[in-house]
Amino acid sequence: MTVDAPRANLPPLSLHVPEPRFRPGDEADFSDLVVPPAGAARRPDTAEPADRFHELAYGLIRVLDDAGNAVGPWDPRLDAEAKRKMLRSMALTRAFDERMFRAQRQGKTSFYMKSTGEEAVSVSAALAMAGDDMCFPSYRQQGILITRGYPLVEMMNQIYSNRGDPLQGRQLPIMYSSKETGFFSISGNLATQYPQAVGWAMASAARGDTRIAATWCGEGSTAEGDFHSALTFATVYRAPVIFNVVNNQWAISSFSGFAGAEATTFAARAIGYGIAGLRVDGNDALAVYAATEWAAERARTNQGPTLIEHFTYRAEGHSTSDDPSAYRSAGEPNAWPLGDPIRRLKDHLIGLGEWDEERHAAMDLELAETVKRAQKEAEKNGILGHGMHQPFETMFEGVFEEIPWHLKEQSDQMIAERKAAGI
Amino acid sequence: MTVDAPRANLPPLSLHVPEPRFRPGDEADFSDLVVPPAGAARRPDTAEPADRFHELAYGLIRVLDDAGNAVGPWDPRLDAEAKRKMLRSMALTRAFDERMFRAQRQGKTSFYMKSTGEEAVSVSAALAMAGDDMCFPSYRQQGILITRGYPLVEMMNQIYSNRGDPLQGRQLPIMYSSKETGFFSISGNLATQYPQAVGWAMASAARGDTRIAATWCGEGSTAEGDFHSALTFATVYRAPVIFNVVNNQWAISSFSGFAGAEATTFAARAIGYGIAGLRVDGNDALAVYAATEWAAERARTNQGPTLIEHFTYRAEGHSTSDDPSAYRSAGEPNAWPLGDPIRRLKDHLIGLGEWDEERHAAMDLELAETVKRAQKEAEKNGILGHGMHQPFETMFEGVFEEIPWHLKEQSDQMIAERKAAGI
Amino acid sequence: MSDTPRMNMIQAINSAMDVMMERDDQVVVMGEDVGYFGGVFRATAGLQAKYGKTRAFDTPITEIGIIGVAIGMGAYGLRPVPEIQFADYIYPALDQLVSEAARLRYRSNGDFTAPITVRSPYGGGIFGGQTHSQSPEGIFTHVSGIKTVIPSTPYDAKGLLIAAIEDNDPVLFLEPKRIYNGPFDGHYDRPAKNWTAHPASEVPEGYYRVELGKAATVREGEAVTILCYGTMVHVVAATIEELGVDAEILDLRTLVPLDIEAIEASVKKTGRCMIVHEATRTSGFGAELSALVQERCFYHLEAPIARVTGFDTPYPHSLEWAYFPGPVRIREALNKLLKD
Amino acid sequence: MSDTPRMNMIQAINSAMDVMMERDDQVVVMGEDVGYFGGVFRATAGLQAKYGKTRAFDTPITEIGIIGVAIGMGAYGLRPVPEIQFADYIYPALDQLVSEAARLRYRSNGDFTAPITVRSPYGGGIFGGQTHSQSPEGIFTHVSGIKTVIPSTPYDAKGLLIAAIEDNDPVLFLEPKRIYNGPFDGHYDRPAKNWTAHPASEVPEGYYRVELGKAATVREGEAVTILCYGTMVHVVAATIEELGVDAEILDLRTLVPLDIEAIEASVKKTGRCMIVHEATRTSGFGAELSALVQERCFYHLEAPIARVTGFDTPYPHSLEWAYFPGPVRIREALNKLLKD
Ligand SMILES: Cc1ncc(C[n+]2csc(CCOP(=O)(O)OP(=O)(O)O)c2C)c(N)n1
Ligand SMILES: Cc1ncc(C[n+]2csc(CCOP(=O)(O)OP(=O)(O)O)c2C)c(N)n1
Ligand SMILES: [Mg+2]
Ligand SMILES: [Mg+2]
Repeated sequence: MTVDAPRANLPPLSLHVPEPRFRPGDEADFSDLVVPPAGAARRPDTAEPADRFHELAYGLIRVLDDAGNAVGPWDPRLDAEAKRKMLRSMALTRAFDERMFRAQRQGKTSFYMKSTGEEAVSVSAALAMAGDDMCFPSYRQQGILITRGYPLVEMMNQIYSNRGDPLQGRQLPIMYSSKETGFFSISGNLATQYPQAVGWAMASAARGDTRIAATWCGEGSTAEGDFHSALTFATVYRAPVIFNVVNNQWAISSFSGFAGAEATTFAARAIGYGIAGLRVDGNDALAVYAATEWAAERARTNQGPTLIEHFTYRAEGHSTSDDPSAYRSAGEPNAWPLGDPIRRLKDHLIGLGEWDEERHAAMDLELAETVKRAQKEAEKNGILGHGMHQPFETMFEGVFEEIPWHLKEQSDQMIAERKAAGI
Repeated sequence: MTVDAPRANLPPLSLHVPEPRFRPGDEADFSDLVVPPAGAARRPDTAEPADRFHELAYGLIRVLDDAGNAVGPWDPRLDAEAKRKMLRSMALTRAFDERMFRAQRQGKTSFYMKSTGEEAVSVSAALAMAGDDMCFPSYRQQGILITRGYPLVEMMNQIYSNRGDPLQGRQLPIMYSSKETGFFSISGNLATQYPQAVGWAMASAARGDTRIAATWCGEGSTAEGDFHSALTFATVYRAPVIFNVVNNQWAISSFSGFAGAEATTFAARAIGYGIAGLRVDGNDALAVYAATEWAAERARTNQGPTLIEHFTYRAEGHSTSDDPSAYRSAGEPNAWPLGDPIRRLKDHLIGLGEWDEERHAAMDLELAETVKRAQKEAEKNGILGHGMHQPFETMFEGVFEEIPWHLKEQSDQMIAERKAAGI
Repeated sequence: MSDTPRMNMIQAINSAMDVMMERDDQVVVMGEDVGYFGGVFRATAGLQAKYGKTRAFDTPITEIGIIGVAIGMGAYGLRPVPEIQFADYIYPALDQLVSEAARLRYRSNGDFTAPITVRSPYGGGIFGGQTHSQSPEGIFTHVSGIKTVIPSTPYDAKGLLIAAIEDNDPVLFLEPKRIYNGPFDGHYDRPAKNWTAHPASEVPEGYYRVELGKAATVREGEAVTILCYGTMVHVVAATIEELGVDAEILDLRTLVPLDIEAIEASVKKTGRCMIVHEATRTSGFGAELSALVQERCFYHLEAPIARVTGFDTPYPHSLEWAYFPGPVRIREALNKLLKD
Repeated sequence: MSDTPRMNMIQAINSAMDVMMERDDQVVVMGEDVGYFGGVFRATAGLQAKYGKTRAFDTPITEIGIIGVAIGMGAYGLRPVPEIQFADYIYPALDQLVSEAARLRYRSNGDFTAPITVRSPYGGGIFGGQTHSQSPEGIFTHVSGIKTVIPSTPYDAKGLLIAAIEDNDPVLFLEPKRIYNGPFDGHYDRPAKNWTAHPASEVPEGYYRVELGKAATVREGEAVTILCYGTMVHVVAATIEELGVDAEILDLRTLVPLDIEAIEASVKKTGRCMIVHEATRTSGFGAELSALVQERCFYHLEAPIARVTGFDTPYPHSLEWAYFPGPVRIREALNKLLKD
């Protein structure tokens, strides 16, 4: 048997390496993107078996049409007050992002990540869930905390790692944690929160509780093994959990083709496990709300997990460490045809006669002020600078519930050394 | 916000924990199992896009009907000689398993794993691939080595960890390796071979080679993160690889429900990635051949990967360390309606007039003799017993290409210590 | 003879889980084959029948998932006791253990914790080959935020496992599988003993704790201190008895946090120290022990600290008994150490 | 001034891959963001443009897959150089590295090998918080079958990386990201230096090797031997200069296999030994170094071997400069060591 020589009579194999459509210098043109019309997707009963609506994993659930009307069976029929709240939370999230991004650029902290263009994914989801449902977010769902009323000052304290930081300066900025708000401690390692959310949901179910769990990750992160482990556990035990895949089409510099988007949708992953899969216009705040509400009801009635792909677009850089102009067309964010979630909901409310440009401008101003005030407040507790806002011995606390001898010794040694050095 | 008290007005959640249909003491009754008729499945062109034949992931590709006739578009139309070779390889695999199982029971080695009832999955696949295609098997595909003519004596030498062991006694029995035979070194860690197979296939494609790769794992192992990583890489780069999932319905004591079989098929996993997925009657040697041949052609023409679920049944214990009567109905193996792959191919050949009971009995006898002779031969090189058939210093070889100082020192020390101790 | 029942190590471990599941309905056990069947080593036998399928259940074969799910359950308020079928299969779950379980309390400043106890059979001596024989404890002792516990007797196994389950931090509980059924003196060619004759096989039925972080003095002596744990405790003790050396043998029981006081006191008394473990030598836990001892007992040491460990090779199958740090290697090293 | 170009460490690493891809078309580079963009630290910049998409490519975000696929490519006959974006993200791939890459040659008796070089930026000092600052080298030094290499200068980085890529065994190549752009003296509050003034930033354009397994003597001295690697080499050297201590500084460069001869000779000469690394202390590589030194130089040691290391906590964000084993901690430990 010859293993080494290729057979000359067969055509050679070739390796396909994905390439995004536009690179720096290219003009971004999405005119051939097929966007299903709003209102067209069927809304199955939440008790319907998952194999009856595979088409929902391939289409796009949309409620807001191009004219700004809410149409079709997925319209969650929220009252105007609820929609204004949604709008406001999204606008606040954006104002917060703007300000904190600038704070990082001013050297006040080490790192920041915006969620610009993706605010609906967290805000509407948070509104569609119960306040005590548990969230296992990635780093781009600050909108959940904001929607649930977690204090901006606390978020900023965390971002500045300052004296007021509830996490005592231990975590990278934006890696919030708030059990009280139902917001799980964010990890730097991608997708690890997925199986954790399933575990929480399984525990809730095992205890006969009524609370469900939800988790978020980016489309790029779906490639991690944790994602698969989570979906496998969830299908096996029919865990009451909502899996959100935020497909913002970019993972740092890699387009979604490197996570498998050339071959199918991310919602289709659900089909592989026999899990309900929905693909939603992630820039349509009402569609996100409706899908989440549907999935939550499904979970709460013991029908098991749902995976929701939120089709959106990362309008800005990955983080303050990133410059997207190095790898994608500068025109992409503006050319992206599914618009901006805030603008779309705003237009809708204006169309309903429940909002107007003046009120919107006033709100933006007010929110900017709110954020500014919070920032002032937070900065009283210090900014990162060279850090070290916490008493040194806190570094050794919380590794374990009780400090073991070796950490005590290290702590004492550090203090003694600094004292000996006269600092 | 109260996070701790369940809301009294909602129905409690409950946790679903799968349970197999039959446990020890139960009568196994599969009469309600819906088995699609042989010949009914469509055979798409190998260039057809993967989203055009999702139904093939949910049905069951079968060629041999209940009367033993080969029917339908998937009939690979092999000549009788090829089928007899297939039959013979399966029978030899079974004879080998029988003998080695007994050898373990006789204390001649530490461990053995049979593939009884699943011989078609490896034998037919090996026959449908080219001899120089690369296999990344799990521990239950000894049929590949046997089909490709790897010497039985070498296999046994490995099983005995004896002086003739090509792996120098380093591996657990049955963890073969033969690059020359296109058989990758078996790992004890489940599913790790999946991404490795994709890497090999990607390399082959990148180099313009014509050889493809195939890999195997059990249905239980599909839950590992490696499985998902492999499928993700394979879909992204359209790697020329065949993923075989041997669904023998048991993973040690856990039935396939713990890998997700209650909700969908394992072939459906492929759909989630936009990969071609086929579900095949794994006890129908001709169907396995046909599916593999189809997938190989697809891979070789740069159409990308295929996942084949082989629906079969683990007729015996997981390994020599296992007693299945502790967790499943004793009657299951016999009640399993899809029969035995050897008997089914034999009946088919007899039906064709190309085989008869006498020849079969004679073949079995001959193969038993062959195996026995091989065993005698292998035992000349020693049996495991208390091991230690290799010169001690070989233990330190092959950790690295060259022995570094610390291993040299450890080796010398061991020799010196044993000498000092007079042993 | 006392009324206390005799248990082997598997029975003691099983009893610990039984006791804790009885006392605290937040305790759940889970893992590959642990539910109906009761585990490939039968450590969880009977628990599903007694406590139901939502408290003792089989899992999919994904170690990432087993640990990740356990962490989520812990965050909910349960006290999960996941089993990894063999310690060799912890590696796929390493990220969840290291980056998540071990870091959760710290990174969330106590907002969330991971009170999980990961049980796993480890170590060699059963002809398990490369992937059923490894001793990965050294890796975990390097990870801040996780405790590592290794029992050597049925009594300790039960008491330590109860303490581990009650602990509010993640604990890796490594079970030396070679001594599940009986203490092993290292003489693979002699008949196997079972636990019955060993005093530590007297295991109370009910609840008791053996505190984490405390070593046990297996034998007092003056000539040399031997630090060991798990299977090696018995191999060392038998070898010392055969040789008639007046060694002090410490069974560390918990590697993190370590009982440094006991170690220091003993080495300062004997002036000599030997460390024995099955794991590969380089950067094994023996290295840390050696470093600690020389840092703290430098002026008391009369000879170099000796390490007797697994060699820096993968765990071989047929040469298992040459690889295993058994009586021959311990004796030779001891001779050298006492001569120095 | 010589014609040799000046490079920072990133450029030197880039050049090593460029040289190897040019010489050997079996060399491929891969990883998250390494293709078109050229890596988040730009280590692979320009390689895709020069060698094409099948030799330098982006991958899905799955470290299991990156290493698993690289192993398969290696088995085919390629020589893959996968990047893990931060060493903190090696853990998900640990099983493929430990159970597969490191074991393949041994378990198949040389039938298959894994000639892969896993590059990964590691270490702290960049305000990266818990998951962009870790130093996991100790874990890998415990794993038989894998080599661990850590350069400290542009010249070494290129020569060692070339040697690693040419090596037929798996190599973990950890790049101290704090010194990508300049040597760091540990004084975080002073202006950052770039590499230009450092002699080891003279890096030949073409092919050359720095052999694996050889330490470099950064400074000869008589008073004490300091063992270090990576960023710490510069912190130690600067501190020693400030203090005017006559220390001998060894830059280990390769941890496995270790240059034991150089270490032994130096410690026997100076009679004192200090070990400095960023990684957490317990079971860090310093423990192994300490154990080896006391085993081999026991009768030459005049004082206990000292370890200056990261504390046994997760890597904190705001207290980074208290955590980092910088000049203050080195000085204090040295004072003590020289007094002893
Ligand atoms: C395990 C792990 N691998 C790699 C990284 C580095 N990393 C951080 S974010 C990121 C991209 C994630 O992209 P995506 O999942 O699409 O989320 P998005 O940033 O678009 O919201 C990568 C590769 C990480 N944090 N963790
Ligand atoms: C990573 C890892 N986890 C667990 C095991 C233990 N184990 C060995 S075989 C097995 C069951 C595998 O079942 P399946 O994949 O269905 O294959 P089958 O034995 O049925 O062929 C388990 C859990 C292992 N070998 N590796
Ligand atoms: Mg993304
Ligand atoms: Mg199976």
